[in-house]
Amino acid sequence: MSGVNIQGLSIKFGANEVIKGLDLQVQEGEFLVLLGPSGCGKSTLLHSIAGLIDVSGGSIHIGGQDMTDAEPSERGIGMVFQSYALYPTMTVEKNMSFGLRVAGTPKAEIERRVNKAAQMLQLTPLLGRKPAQLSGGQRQRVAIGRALVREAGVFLFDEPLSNLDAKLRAELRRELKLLHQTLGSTMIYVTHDQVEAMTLASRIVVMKSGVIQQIGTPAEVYETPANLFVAGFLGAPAINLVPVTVAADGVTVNGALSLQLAAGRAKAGQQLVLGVRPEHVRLQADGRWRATVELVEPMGNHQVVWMKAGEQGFSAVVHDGRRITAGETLAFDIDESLLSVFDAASELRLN
Amino acid sequence: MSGVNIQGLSIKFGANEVIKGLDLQVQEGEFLVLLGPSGCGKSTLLHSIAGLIDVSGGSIHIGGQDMTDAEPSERGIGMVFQSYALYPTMTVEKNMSFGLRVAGTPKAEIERRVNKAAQMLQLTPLLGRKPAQLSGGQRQRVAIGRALVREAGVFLFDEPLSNLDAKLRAELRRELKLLHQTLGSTMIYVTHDQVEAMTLASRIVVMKSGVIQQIGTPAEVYETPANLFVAGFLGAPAINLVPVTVAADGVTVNGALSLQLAAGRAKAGQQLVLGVRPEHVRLQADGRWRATVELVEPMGNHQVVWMKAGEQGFSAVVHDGRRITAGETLAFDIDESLLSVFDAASELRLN
Amino acid sequence: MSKRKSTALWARVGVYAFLLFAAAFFLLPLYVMLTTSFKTMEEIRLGQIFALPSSITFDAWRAAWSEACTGVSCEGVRGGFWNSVTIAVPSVVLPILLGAINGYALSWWKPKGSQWLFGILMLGAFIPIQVMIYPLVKLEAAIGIYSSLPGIVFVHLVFAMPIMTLLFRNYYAGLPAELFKAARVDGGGFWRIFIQLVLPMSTPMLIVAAIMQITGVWNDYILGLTFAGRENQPMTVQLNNVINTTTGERLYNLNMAATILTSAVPLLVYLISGRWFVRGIAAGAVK
Amino acid sequence: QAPLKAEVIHWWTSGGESAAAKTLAEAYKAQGGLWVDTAVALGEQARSVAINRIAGGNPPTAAQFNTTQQFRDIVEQGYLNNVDDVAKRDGWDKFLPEAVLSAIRVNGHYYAAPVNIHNMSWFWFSKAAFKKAGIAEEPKTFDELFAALDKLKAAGLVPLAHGGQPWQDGIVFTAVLAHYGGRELYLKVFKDRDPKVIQGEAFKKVLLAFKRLQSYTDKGSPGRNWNDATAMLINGRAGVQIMGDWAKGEFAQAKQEAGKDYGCTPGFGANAPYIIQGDVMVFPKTNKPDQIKAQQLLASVITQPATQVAFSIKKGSIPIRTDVDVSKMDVCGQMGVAAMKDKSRHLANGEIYITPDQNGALQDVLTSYWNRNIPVEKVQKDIVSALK
Amino acid sequence: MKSKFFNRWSAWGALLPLAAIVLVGYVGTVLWTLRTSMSSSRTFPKDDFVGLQQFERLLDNERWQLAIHNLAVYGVLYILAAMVLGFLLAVFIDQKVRGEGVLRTAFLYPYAMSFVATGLVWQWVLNPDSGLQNAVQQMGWTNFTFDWIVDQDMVIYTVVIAGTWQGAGLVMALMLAGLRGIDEEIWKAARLDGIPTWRVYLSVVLPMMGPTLATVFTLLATGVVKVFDTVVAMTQGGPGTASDVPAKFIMDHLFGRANLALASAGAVMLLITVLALVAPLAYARSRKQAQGGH
Ligand SMILES: Nc1ncnc2c1ncn2[C@@H]1O[C@H](COP(=O)(O)OP(=O)(O)OP(=O)(O)O)[C@@H](O)[C@H]1O
Ligand SMILES: Nc1ncnc2c1ncn2[C@@H]1O[C@H](COP(=O)(O)OP(=O)(O)OP(=O)(O)O)[C@@H](O)[C@H]1O
Ligand SMILES: [Mg+2]
Ligand SMILES: [Mg+2]
Repeated sequence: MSGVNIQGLSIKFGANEVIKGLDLQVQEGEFLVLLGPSGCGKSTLLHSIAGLIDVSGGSIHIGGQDMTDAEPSERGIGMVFQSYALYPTMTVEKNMSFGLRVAGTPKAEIERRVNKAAQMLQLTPLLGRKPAQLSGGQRQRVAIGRALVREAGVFLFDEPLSNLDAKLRAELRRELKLLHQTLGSTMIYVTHDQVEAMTLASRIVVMKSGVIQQIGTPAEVYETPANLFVAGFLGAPAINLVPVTVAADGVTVNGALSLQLAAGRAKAGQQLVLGVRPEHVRLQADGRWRATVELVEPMGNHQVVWMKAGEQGFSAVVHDGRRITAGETLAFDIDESLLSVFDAASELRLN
Repeated sequence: MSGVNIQGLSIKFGANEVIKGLDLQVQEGEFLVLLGPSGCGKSTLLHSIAGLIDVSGGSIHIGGQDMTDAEPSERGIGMVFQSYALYPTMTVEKNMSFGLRVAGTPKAEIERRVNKAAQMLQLTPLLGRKPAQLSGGQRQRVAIGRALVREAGVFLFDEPLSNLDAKLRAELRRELKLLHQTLGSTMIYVTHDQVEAMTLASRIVVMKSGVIQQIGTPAEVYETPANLFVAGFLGAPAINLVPVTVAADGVTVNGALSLQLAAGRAKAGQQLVLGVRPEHVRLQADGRWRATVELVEPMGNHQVVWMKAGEQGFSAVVHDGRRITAGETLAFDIDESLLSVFDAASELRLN
Repeated sequence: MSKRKSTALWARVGVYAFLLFAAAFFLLPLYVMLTTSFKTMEEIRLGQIFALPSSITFDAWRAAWSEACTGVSCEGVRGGFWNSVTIAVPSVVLPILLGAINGYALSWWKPKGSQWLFGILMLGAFIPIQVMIYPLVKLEAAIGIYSSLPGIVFVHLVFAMPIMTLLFRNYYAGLPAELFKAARVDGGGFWRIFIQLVLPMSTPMLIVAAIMQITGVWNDYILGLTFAGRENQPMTVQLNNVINTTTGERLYNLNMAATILTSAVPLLVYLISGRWFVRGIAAGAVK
Repeated sequence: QAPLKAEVIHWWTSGGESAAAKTLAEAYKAQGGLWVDTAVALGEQARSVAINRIAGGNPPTAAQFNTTQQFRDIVEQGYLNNVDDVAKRDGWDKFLPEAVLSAIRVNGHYYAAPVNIHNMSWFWFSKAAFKKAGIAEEPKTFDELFAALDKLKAAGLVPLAHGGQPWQDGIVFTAVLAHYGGRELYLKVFKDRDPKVIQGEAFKKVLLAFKRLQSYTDKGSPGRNWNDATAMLINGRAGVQIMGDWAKGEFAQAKQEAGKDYGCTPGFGANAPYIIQGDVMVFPKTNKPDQIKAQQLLASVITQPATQVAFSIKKGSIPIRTDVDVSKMDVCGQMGVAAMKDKSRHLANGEIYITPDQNGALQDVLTSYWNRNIPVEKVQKDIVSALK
Repeated sequence: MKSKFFNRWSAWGALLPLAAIVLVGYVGTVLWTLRTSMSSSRTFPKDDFVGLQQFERLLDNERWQLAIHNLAVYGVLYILAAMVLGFLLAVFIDQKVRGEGVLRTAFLYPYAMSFVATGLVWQWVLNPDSGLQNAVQQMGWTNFTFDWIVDQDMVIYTVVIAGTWQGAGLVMALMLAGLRGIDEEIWKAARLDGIPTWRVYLSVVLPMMGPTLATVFTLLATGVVKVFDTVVAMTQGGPGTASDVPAKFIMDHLFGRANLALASAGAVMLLITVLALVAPLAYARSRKQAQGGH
């Protein structure tokens, strides 16, 4: 009923084409997370799904119906704006209930929904305040509340938790997941928080400059990034990228590593880039290579070790509590089966 | 020269006391991170340091001078507002340079600083745009840029990176750290991102409802939280809290654990709460206890395992790639030396 | 510190000095009007306009309110008071409401071609209204509302339209567009958004519009005279009869008293409206 | 039987004027009518309201008007009822001066009922000021007037109290033209609008005399209201004012008495022309018999002798008919009635011969000339083109 | 989809009364005026056609030329003065001063009063004999002169003074409403940037009040073109015709001089002048908007 089907969508601001012929199918009940660098067009995409900006080309179907030109309110969506866009003259309670009142929902039902959302968002004591009297995080929660009470078929969330503390964010993340399960609505969710992306998404869409780079489950996107951009974009600390050249036999590289590349995918002399996640760099005494520690970042439950092997700098994540100091030389190894291999020219994944 | 010394600060909005008799010394050149739940008064504190809200009581010294009543511009401060507060009619470039132009900084110098900041914040192609034509993250970066060009003695950052993607955030984090080292200015930084807090802070201040809960280095705060609130607030997934009763001898608890508590800190029958970080729960075959797995969350480079031992639910972080499935029963152990022990009544740390 | 305090003090003194100076400039004519209204004609003939009255007499006020003759009737400006109220209420409410609706439709919905409508309307604002009186008389006579309450209200509506529309259109154009977006997602149709969201945010402009419209309608007499019909003559007709004589004797004290009395209603509105001039209506709305 | 209701639009709005209007209303009431009053200040305004209401199909029963060319315009448009029946019945021909009759007659029909006669070019003298300046007698000729003005000036007084507004400048001009230029020249200029005469020497002298009067005004004159000028006479600061007969109202207000505190004359010498201007009442077209009856009754009432005297005493004007009892009128009023009795002195106000438009253009030229230094020859040329 | 249609329709429906008013009230009367200006109508409109005769007469008329010239002088000075003074008043009142309500009313009250009477007071105050000049001279400064109102060349400036006195309060109210709509955080940002308050008003607040300024400007401009009461009440267009303005010229001919055609021609000329001034501006604006500016 409320899947979203986008075909050939193009959006321009003046001469600047921000979304470029984008195709995207969102299944009903799916939790889709949009990821991408700042300014890549995520908010623009959400706004166009909501019908808040005119599209320059393409079509948007919601629940099987062509909604390209439909009114925002017709589309059965709830939305959290990145900039909140709260109604300044209304109290928190009025802000949340406005849409329902407009739709003529019975009073008791409005009250029930508003109270439920307020409770979940810990806004109950603030229901009588105006937006100007709220902290940043509180405003953001009101914006979430305003969307939630609509119990719509499609929810569009634009970085809804960005201004909340980690604890509250974790709680709300769980609540949203629960809500998604009970309501069964479709969610399209923009976030920069990879934990959110990983825990919430049934699928992740990675965008860059208005073009989709990869669509897949969190594990797929993280473990088998489709190109260099996706590989580099996901994961903190970032994936280690090592430029190499294929040896004559086509499967060993620089003499030291041998890779399982599908036959014919690489030829001798080709420039490749290897992607190694920091957590796949294992500091072990019998490692095949050695490197010098440059910097150690303690992160509470793990440490990030920045090292250099020859010219190549890279990072590793260490989970045991052992003391590592800068300047030390350590042996390390990597698991070839977990490597990502990219063509240096096309930047596409090869394995 | 530009340390910040706050004494007995109290701030009220009407009858609502948001900051309650707060004392805080920030050393010159320190990088202080403010942490606390949404609405606890972080922004209010920053605003009061900047002189943007009138204090109800107490004093604020900056660089040794009483600045309680001084004009914001006299305090030598650069600030990033949580709500950005960009000048809507000015271009990005004008937004950043306005303060300098008014101060009569030479043109060449203005240009140098703006270009430097724009480069660092990847805003160079956007210098001619107005705020309304920017994405959320781009606006936030302009707000940072506007503060940075001031090269002030004290920088106040209110969640400056919250709307940026992880990659950019990591880059900027590094840039800010660098900047802090080169400028030597004092930084007071509000964030909800614990990675930011851990990597940037020379000290962390944890607040709750306008009252400081603990001040310390990141490791101190994380490893030896001063009370239950701080313990629960930091760390994701959150610390596991286990309520226990002290046995007759005063050092073993519930017969199974023995703890090193300073003599006289706990007496028989006292209610305690034990705090165990998820990463200190070790799933090992020879563990002393067993638990049933309820949920497994894959997080890319680690998994979070939610388990239940008897009535007590808790989580563990697992770094090796082994497959764990819900319903499985596992043995686990914990390292008593890494435990935090709190009094259940006062919620204060005992060990 | 103390230097700062003292500059702040001087700034404060400057602010008050400016305001007081300005107030003196603005109040000078009122002072002359007031003192004149308390003088006798003998004293006024001496030509000492700044002098305080040698003895205060309320005769002029009494006469202006209830005794002054204009033509055969001698009831001062009091006579048309209720007529003025009857005309003013619909002639203030309707144009403001319509202006707000127009402004809202023009600035937020922008239906195709509406900018032309607005353009012509604004051009119309530059025609001296007296030129339009005759055709409007003909028009109203044709549709049968000439010389009646609806007739005068309609004329006020026509003449108020450009300014009222402009006022609201530009005000709404300055509100954050994000609010409109949010409201549309919330399912507000044209009217819902207007009534529940836009109107409450318009308080300052509603006040300004009310000030303008009340003043305009209340002080109008040429339109009232021409369009309202005999039964509905506003009190300004009497006022103008009192003060606008050329060839009869002129009683300045009465003129002044009558003018002040007639302005009482708009003045009261000004005073009361003050508390709606609050700060930061749109603040905190969007990030 | 219900009284005959008559709604009357008029511009008698000041205290004295409305008292005068009330005498009309009462006389009308006494004879079975009911006066419904619509007073509108300013002649222009009242006329335009009347015209608009006529055009809008909601005309008043009667409206005050001036017998200018505009009056002829609305007659031509067929917007007025005539009152020939009343005129015949009451015998207007017999007791109304021809000057009045010709003003209200268009194509042989009477389209208005005359109300009163105004002379807008009286000379007023302040006895106090004259005494201060050592002037024993009020001037009897125009040259004496100049002499008196010179003496006043020498005494440090304001010789001529004048309000520098175009219509007041016009009044002064009319007075100079009629009394300095003389009756012949007056008619040649207004009635014949003869360019040769206007550009001739005689008229030039008139213009120069007019301009000379300007030199006797004070610096504060521009923009001043006529009554403020009269006040200067009342408190002895100025000696002479040229103004219509309504100025008496101001003197009366200040409790000054004609002949005792101030002097007046409608012209110099026994044969001086008497400039006639009158208010009339017109009767917009209507078919309602009641209204027509009301109109006719009103026309009749207005012209009756008792009404006439009562009205003019209050108004400061003089009656349209001379067969009335003048004993209750003041010295100036009696002077006026006396002048009216001599038909040879009658001189119609210039406006009756020219269109309002021409009159306005003439006023523009005169007012410029009064206020600026413009060569008199140019003024003569401008007047020619204004009256074209 | 139905609802999008419905909302479009609603917007148009809501504009219908306006459209009717524009069509009948404005387009209709403008056409009527245009037609009349080409006739020889006097007291009543006539159906004849005399071409551009009235316009020729108008352009020949020295008084009309002077009136246009005065309008230009008055327009520029009055709009400038009212906007500057109104803005200053709004700004100063905005400084959290005591007695804000009283001050606001003091600045606004002239707007409420019939100018027929207040114009008289101004005439007195400015008159050298009775007014300020006299008062100051009596206080001992015998050399003080302030006699603009009786001076051919200066009289138009006195009209500017009185006009500003009457209109600045309304400008203040409008500006105040605009000022108070500005987000507090912007102020905070500017204070931190160390921008002097006056500079914030000038460089930040004023540009943000663009629409308000446009409103004020248009309001004043329409007032300028129609200025009538002020002149009549204060100077009657004098001394001579020195302070004449087109509206007075038109009104004189409309009523007193019963020359409907010439008055209509005057109104048409005024409108054409306005159009000539406004059209390029409007065109530039619509161009800019079409290019995606804000
Ligand atoms: N103008 C105001 N009037 C009344 N209460 C206010 C006002 N501004 C803030 N508050 C309240 O003060 C408290 C502290 O607000 P503050 O903005 O400092 O929170 P914060 O710690 O920055 O929160 P966040 O992380 O959500 O931004 C909040 O509970 C907020 O509701
Ligand atoms: N009104 C506008 N005019 C011109 N360009 C615009 C406008 N709005 C957005 N853009 C540009 O379009 C691009 C996409 O913006 P969008 O807001 O969709 O980014 P985003 O992916 O949401 O980024 P962020 O994560 O920073 O919020 C950005 O480069 C932005 O500068
Ligand atoms: Mg965005
Ligand atoms: Mg905050």
